[in-house]
Amino acid sequence: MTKYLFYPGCSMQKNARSYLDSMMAIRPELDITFEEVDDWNCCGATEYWSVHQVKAHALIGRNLALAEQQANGSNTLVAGCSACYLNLAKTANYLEEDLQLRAKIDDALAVGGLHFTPGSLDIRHLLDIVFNDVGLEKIRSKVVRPLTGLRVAPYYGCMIVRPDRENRYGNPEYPTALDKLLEALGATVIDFPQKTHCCGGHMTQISPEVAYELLHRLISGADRYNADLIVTLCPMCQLNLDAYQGDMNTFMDTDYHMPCLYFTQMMGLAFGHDPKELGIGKEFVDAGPALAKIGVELPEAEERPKPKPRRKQKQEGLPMPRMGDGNE
Amino acid sequence: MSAMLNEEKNGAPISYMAEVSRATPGNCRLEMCIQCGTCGGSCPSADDMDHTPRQLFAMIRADMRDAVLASNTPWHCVSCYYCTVRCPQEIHITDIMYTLKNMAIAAGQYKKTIDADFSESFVGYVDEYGRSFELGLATRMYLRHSPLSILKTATMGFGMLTRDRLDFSPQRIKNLDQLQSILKRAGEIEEAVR
Amino acid sequence: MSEQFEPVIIGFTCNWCSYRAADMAGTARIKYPPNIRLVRLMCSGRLDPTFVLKALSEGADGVLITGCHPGECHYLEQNYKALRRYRLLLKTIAQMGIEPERVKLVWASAAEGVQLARAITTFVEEIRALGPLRWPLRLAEMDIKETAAVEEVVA
Amino acid sequence: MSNKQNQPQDEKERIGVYVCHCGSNIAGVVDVEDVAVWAKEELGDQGVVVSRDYKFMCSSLGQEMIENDIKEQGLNRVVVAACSPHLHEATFRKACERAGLNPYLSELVSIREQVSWVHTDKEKATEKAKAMVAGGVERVIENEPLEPLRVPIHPATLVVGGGIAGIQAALEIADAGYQVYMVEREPSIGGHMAQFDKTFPTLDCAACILTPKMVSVGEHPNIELLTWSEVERVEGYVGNFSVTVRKRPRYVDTDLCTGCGICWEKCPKKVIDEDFEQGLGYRTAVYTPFPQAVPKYPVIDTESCIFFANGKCKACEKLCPTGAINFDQEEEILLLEVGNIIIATGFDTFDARRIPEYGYGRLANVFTSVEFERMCNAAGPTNGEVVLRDGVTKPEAVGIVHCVGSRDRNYNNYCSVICCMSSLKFAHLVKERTGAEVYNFYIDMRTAYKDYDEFYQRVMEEGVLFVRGRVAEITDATRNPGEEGKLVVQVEDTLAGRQRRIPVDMAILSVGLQPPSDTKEVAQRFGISCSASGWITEKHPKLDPVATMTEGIFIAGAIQGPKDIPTSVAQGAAAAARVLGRINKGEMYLEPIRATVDPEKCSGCRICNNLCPFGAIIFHEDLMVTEINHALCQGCGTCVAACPAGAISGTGFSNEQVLSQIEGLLAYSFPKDFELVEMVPA
Repeated sequence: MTKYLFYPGCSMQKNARSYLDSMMAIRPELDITFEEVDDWNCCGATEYWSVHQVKAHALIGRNLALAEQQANGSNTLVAGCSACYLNLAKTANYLEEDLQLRAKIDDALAVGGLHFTPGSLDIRHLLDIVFNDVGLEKIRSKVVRPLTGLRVAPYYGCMIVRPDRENRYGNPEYPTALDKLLEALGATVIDFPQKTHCCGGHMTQISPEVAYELLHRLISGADRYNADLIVTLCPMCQLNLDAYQGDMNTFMDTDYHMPCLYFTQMMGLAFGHDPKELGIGKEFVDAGPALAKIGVELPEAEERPKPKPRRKQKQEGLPMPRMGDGNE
Repeated sequence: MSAMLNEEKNGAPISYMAEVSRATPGNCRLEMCIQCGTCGGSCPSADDMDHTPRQLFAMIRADMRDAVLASNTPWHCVSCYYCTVRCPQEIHITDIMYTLKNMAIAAGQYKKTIDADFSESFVGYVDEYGRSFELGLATRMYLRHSPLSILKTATMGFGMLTRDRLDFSPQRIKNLDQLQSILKRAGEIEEAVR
Repeated sequence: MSEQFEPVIIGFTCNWCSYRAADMAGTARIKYPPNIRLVRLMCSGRLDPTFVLKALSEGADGVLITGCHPGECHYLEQNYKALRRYRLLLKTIAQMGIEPERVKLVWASAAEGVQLARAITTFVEEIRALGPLRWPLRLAEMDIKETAAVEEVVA
Repeated sequence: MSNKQNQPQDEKERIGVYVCHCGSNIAGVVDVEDVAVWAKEELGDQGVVVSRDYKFMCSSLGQEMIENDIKEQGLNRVVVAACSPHLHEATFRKACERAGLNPYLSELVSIREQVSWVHTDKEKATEKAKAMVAGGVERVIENEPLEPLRVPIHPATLVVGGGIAGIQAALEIADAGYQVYMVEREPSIGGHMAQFDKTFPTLDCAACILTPKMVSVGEHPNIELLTWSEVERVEGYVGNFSVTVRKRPRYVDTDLCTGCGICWEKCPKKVIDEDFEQGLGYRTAVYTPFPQAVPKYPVIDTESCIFFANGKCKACEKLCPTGAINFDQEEEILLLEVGNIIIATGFDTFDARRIPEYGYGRLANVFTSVEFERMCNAAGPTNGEVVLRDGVTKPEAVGIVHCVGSRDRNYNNYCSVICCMSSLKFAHLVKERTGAEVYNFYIDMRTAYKDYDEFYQRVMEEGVLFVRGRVAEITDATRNPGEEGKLVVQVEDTLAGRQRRIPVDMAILSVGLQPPSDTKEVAQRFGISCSASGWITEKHPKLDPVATMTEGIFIAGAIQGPKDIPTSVAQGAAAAARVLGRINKGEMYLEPIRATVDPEKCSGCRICNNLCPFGAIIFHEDLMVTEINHALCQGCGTCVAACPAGAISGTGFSNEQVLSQIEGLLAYSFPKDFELVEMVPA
């Protein structure tokens, strides 16, 4: 039973509650526990940087200091939200490399009777824990309801892989951790070209038409590869893809029904958990039809147009380059 | 960074580039730009920007301070960090965009726009409660900036509420005084630099 | 004469890299303070620690050791040996009551005239900040103390 | 004050000091007259009897001045304060020699490079010049009369690498009538040039100009060609290196083989040719990389050969008309004696898989520049047809991406020099063979060489389109019907200041050049060094680009840094000329800077024993003393510095010389400290 410090972040409290619930639900199978950082505050998302950068670092610094205090045994701080993860990691990183900044933040935190020692915490994203610490072998062994026949688009978004200073995902352009995880769950994983493209972030709030364009790229991309649903690991991405898909359709004059679930929910389903327990059903875009393919019954699931046959890629002709480790 | 220090030594006035460079935490390497356009090519919202990031850096070098602060480019940055990881000169482009937003706000530019207002309101809630408050934020945005789409928002907000994905009232952290005192001090330090 | 303290510094250079870097700095007319006097060795590996102690005891305020970048040694790997000796040397002089900052090791390839000039300039400033070493005087004083002590014992 | 034991007996020093004005180069900043006068007055006790300043010491008049003084005033030591020893040390040593004084009893003090050119304050500069002269005087007193080391030059030469640079070098030397050994790792010589189709800017066919040279290497009586072989070990020093070469078994008896080709026509095992054909084509298990290979003999690749896998087949053996196939062949170890070595091991290309946003390996129709070279080559996998990966479709739009892996701190932080021109060449070839729309995506267009920019102009006239911007990504993620089924090149057109998405059928990545992956080990093996970017370091970047810091080891071609064919050929010839000079002379002189152990003083502690990378230090178990082999010693002095007993002395840089120089440099620097010392009652 491995224990991790956990930073939920504002989103997972409410709009991404199902992410939190599903994560909690699968703890036993993964054989891990989480200890929430006591009295944590907002990480400032992308907004706080925009207004005051030093204050933003102080804001995050408080969370780091609190976590450090609480770190007995485990000094690994886990975040499920990509923005939270990036912000925590970014500040920890800059405090290590920029001594002037460190002095400023030490000063500020001291006023609150706090101190953070750069390097004292290992800040990681939930996917990193699941993929690298728990490992695929263990996950495979827990699968009771394989996601066989389900075509999923693995979607990483931005802030988990960029900037990846510790180089945890090998390569910020074409990560494969989530792909491999979903394969381990039995799903058919499409080679999703937009897997690390942007969901529009806060643009859905301040200039929707920009966001709709970005969302359209993702959803149409997933649809072109006949994905049944998009699997994500970030509350902001899920919110944009799910809650704004309707507005996007209206704006773009399209008619997509591309459900978007969290990877923890997919794991929960594969582990045989009840959809409700995993917070499934809170989506704007009904995941029912997709999940029906793996025999998961949701209330009021409607029919969905049969996916078109996927166009084949010619295999004869000149041989393709050997990939070797190039893609690792 | 080093370029900046030299100028300080000779007591020459700090160039605008050095100013931006200094205001950005870490070594942002702004002075290393070779104008290759990898940033502008990678940017998902480049189409909506007045200037590509590359152009903005050229303008910074040319000391076109006002034009830079007036540009909407930083405000269309979605913080996807594509430019930062792809830049062949390892320039911290996303961070520089944040710096430019800080400067624009400090200079009173962009006060009226939704972009800056959204950020500032968000920060306002965080300063006030220690947590973000989506419902409050969303409502405020639409009331202030697009009253016409208030209905659509309402339905969306309603959807969120029915799905139990939205709080009616903001969450408050316990030790709010501590956070606020820390932020107050940090704010003073930040001012002192300017 | 300016009021500010003008340190005198001995610089040891490698015939294949840093000495050529110094030549290059000259050819390119890159300026650096005149406080340093260079000694040419065939390799930083030739640097006998006593050379450094000699320099300090003859009144130098600082010593700058320069050699090829790791992996670029003309004699394959001797600069690593210089590096090891340098680390030991720092300990030794610290024990002798000399600030370790007064002895510094920098790498400069034959092409790095600019870098060498910059390193020299920085080092001169660092030593200026540390102030005069006056080791000859310190040594002399030590002598008196010792003789005094001896005399006491004798008495 | 200074230790006199080493100086010639029965004479006290009579030192001459000569301060050079170098026109105004020195005199402009240093008060040379003052320095000269001061040296006479202050350094009289050290034995300075003559001290003069003169406009140009290196002029014949200046040199005669020194010679006369040596003769008339009986000088036995000379100090010249002028420029860097790397420029005129030899000049003044010769002058001394002419006057009958041992050349090593002179010192050259660099008050130009180290004083007048780098300082501005006249007073301080003059003070420093004086200190340096004092240092020189103190040092010269400790100098010993020496004889230069004389080494004979073995007339044979080793050329490592059979690319165009190595070929050129080998032919120059062999044609001059001297023995050359050429070692090549691949089954054939020819290098990268053999893979190319056309060569810029003249567009003549690479094979047409290369193969004649390859053939003459193959049949040259003075060239012993060792392909499928690698250099294992190098011992010795300039003039007589002994080199160990490992010759891998071909499993083909080259005395019997006629190169008829039946074996590779009949071989049942086909594999993808990852090397010569860059994975685009196939070869058999027994093969020659290409038809014009030199030598013509094939090799059997044990990796893919059926017989080596399961002991069956032997089709080649059965069918060979001359019975040349020999599966029992074993590797040979050869020992070569050579006087000089030329390293021409060339380059590798950047692995495009490292930039996933360009999709190489994932997107079928993204090709590398070398793949494209093979595709264009009439003897290549598509017989010169420019087609998509499906092997049939001609592209209607092609994007050529410059600077792939070059000028990028994430990969190689230097310009690969050739890519702009080869990309222009590709543009021309695509136009010529498909008439497709061609886009060149570049950061800066670098066409700086004879007829290169003209070629750029020509390609523009041919209607090729140019977009100034580094490509951000190549993707199959299309956004509109216009992009359907195409590759989209996303880039900022930096001249238009707008992001553009350009649909193409084929993308060509102009991958940069980088040092072969094992260059560090190769450098170690030959006792030379690599720069930070991994290329081998030349002796002088401008004045000695084909020599290395190690005597007798020369470099030519891309291994010194990215370069094109003309420059590689020029360097091959240049390196050959340097070697031929040595060979003709038959012997050369080396600085007598060597370490010597005084067996009396040596305590046998063996501290020095593992310090020498050249294996010059031998320990005599019987006598329990260490000895240094002067033939192997390179004179770095590391052992001298290490010896706790002071038993090792280094000629030219002895402890006495260095310590005295330090004394001199400091003695006149600061009266303040002397006062301080004097304040202390003795």
